[in-house]
Amino acid sequence: MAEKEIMFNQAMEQLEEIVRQLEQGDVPLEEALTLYQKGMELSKVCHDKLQNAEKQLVTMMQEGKEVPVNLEDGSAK
Amino acid sequence: MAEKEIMFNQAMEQLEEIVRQLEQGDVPLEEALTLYQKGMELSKVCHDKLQNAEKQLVTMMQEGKEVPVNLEDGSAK
Amino acid sequence: MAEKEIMFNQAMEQLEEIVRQLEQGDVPLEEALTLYQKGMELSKVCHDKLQNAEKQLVTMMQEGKEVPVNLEDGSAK
Amino acid sequence: MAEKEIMFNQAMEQLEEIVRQLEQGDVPLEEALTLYQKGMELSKVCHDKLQNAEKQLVTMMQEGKEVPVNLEDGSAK
Amino acid sequence: MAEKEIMFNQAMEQLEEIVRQLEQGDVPLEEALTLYQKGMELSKVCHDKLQNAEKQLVTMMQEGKEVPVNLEDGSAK
Amino acid sequence: MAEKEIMFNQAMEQLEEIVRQLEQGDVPLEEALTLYQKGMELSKVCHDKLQNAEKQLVTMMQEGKEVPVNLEDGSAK
Amino acid sequence: MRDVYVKGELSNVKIHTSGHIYFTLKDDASRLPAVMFSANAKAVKFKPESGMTVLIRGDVNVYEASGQYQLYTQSMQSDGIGDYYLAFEQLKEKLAKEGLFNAAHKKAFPRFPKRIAVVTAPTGAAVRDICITLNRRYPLAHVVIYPTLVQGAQATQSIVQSIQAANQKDYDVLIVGRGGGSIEDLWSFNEEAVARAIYQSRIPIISAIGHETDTTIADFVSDLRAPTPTAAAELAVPSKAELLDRLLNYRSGMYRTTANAIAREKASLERLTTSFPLAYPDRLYRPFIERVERATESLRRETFQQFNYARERYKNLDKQLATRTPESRIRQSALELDALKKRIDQLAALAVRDNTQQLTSAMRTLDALSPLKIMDRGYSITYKDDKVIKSVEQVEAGDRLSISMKDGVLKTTVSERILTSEGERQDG
Repeated sequence: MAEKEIMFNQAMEQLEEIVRQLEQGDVPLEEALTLYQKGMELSKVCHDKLQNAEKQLVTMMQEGKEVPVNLEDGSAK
Repeated sequence: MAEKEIMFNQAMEQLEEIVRQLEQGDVPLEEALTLYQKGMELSKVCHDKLQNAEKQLVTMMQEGKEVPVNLEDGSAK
Repeated sequence: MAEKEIMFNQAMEQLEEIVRQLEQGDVPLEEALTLYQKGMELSKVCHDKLQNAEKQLVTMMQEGKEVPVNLEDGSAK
Repeated sequence: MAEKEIMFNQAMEQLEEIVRQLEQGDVPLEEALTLYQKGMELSKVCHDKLQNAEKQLVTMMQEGKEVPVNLEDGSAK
Repeated sequence: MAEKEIMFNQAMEQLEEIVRQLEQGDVPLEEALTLYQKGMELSKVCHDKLQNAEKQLVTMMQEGKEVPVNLEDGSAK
Repeated sequence: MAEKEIMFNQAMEQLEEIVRQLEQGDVPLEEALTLYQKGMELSKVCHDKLQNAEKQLVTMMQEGKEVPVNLEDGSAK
Repeated sequence: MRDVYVKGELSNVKIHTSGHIYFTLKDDASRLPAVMFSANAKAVKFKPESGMTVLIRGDVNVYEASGQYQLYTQSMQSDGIGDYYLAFEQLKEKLAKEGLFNAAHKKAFPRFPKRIAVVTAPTGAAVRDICITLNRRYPLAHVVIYPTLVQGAQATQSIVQSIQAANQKDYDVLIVGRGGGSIEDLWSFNEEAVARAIYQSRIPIISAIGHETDTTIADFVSDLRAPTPTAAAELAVPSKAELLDRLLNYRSGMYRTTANAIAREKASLERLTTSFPLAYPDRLYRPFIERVERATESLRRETFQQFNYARERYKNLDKQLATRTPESRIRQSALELDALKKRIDQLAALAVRDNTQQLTSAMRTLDALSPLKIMDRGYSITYKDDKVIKSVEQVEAGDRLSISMKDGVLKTTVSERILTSEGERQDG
């Protein structure tokens, strides 16, 4: 639940930090596992947020189009 | 309702500010979506205002008072 | 029980320290045996921890893969 | 009983000292006999300790091998 | 009784001394006899000591040989 | 009795002194007779002592020879 | 002389505060002092300056105070350049010096004006062009026309009043306009009063006076100059069509930037999820497997090495011990003992033998020297009381004597003692 409230950017930054730490390679095994799990969770959170954002964007665009149709047609063509 | 009361120029300026912010690209995802939504709303407001204002209000200042003028007529006077 | 609480890296480093002591070569026979026993125990601890890690990772990877598939498909195509 | 508590290396050192003394040759006959007897006893002590160590090693090695086999297979494949 | 406590080497030396004295040749007859008797006694002492030593040795070797055989077999194979 | 206590060598020396005196030849007959008689006595003394000594020696030798035989056998085999 | 026309060059021009102008009119040969009273001076379009060649109409009279002739000037015209041009240039120079034309003073125009004031004649092409254009381009603005005289003697004041009146109200833009005409028709817009009114306006002003070729002082002072009234309207407001177009662009732009942002983030996420640690998590533990295996292998090897070393060392020692058995020593000692024993036997026997030889030799010599051997030849020995009798004087008749002979003893008694001379001699 709490994860849902994290901002996408924060989640991305945390994910990047985790990847960076894991890439450095001197992380103890247990911590590496914990980081990996956290990373996978963050990855999912980010993914969901992006998918949501995409849906939202498309919805908003289509709502926006309903009225200006004539205008858009007129000017776009 | 509130949107109806906003002035065209304010709406345009807010819209342009939103466009500028979005183009700068460093807007967090969630805020970008919010801005997009706000932008679409403002865009609709502006569009409606432009499209709905069919005729110009023209008056003539006569003895400190504004007197309506039928332009064709007024110019004919 | 106490062994379970040792960190993998600690166990591995202790194991390597034992090997280093044996490699120095002038270890009394009884101590060599004690070191060997301790070393074998550490080796087992390390091995178990690694196997656990592998299981955990496999589980996490499978959990993680279930969702991202759509994203990967969506963005890759 | 007391001999059992002597360390292998100590026994070896004592045995070496006895051999050295016997080599020097100026030991009175009776002392030579005593030394030789002591030597035989130490030799037996060392021998027993070695045999014990060997048994222990073999046992520990077999116990140790039971588990790691899986890991080796797992990681090698 | 006192003779039993003499060391083999001492006895041998005394015996040699007696021979040396006798070889010098100017020993009075009675003294020569006394020396001879003393020599014979020393000879017996030495002889007994040697025999004892041999017995001891044989015993020790038989005791000593019983065990080490296994080790050598074990390690040689 | 007193003669028995004389040493063989003393007796021999006295005997030889008597012989020497007699050899000088200017001994009065009466003294020569006495010396001669003394010489004869001493001769007997010496002879007896020698015979005794020889007996003793043979006895001792035989006693001495009885034992060492075994050792030589034992060690030679 | 009355009502004369004189042409000459102005010099020593002094303009009195009262407005009277004093000067000298001269030509190559003569000089004539002159005065122009303020009432007449007002009508002069330009400012008289020394060096100007002018045409003067006036009267010549004697000035009583000096007794000299003086020219009393009725009117003055510049010779060569027109009066208007001169006046225009002179005002332009003056205002420029004051900084009225400076770009820094130009006011900014709002992009979307709500209220627009138009200062112009209420009738005619100019107002119609402006209103039609504004309506066509931007119907959102409210246009208020300030009817103004733009020509004739009252024009200057009317223009100044309209500008000032508009400044009392809340307008975003002020258009000051007039259609085309002669320089005299447009002259009000070259008046200093109009220029200053424009300059003082807090509302930004677009000027559109006459045709494109006409340039007035008002145009210089205004914040924006339009070539025509229609152009002024176009400059004052944005175009509705353009705005609608722009809105459309904004919408697609916003969508594009947002979609791009999402795509970018997606790519970032993709990059992260396909990064080595996340895509190949087995690398998190695999290197350790090898390390542990290596250490375990070393552990076995080293332990067995240690054990083997100990065993080898033991075997060596055990072998050495075996070679150090006292057995040989015992055997050697036995041999030595045996030798000693044999030797002592020999020596003992030798001692007995030596002594025996010595004794035998002594006995043989003794035997050879035995005094008893003399009696073998017939001698005997006479004893008296065990004493050997060597002289007859030792014996008395009747003494008992023993005579020892080779083969026995004779016991006798002395019967007689006979002394011989030899015996006597021997005695003595």
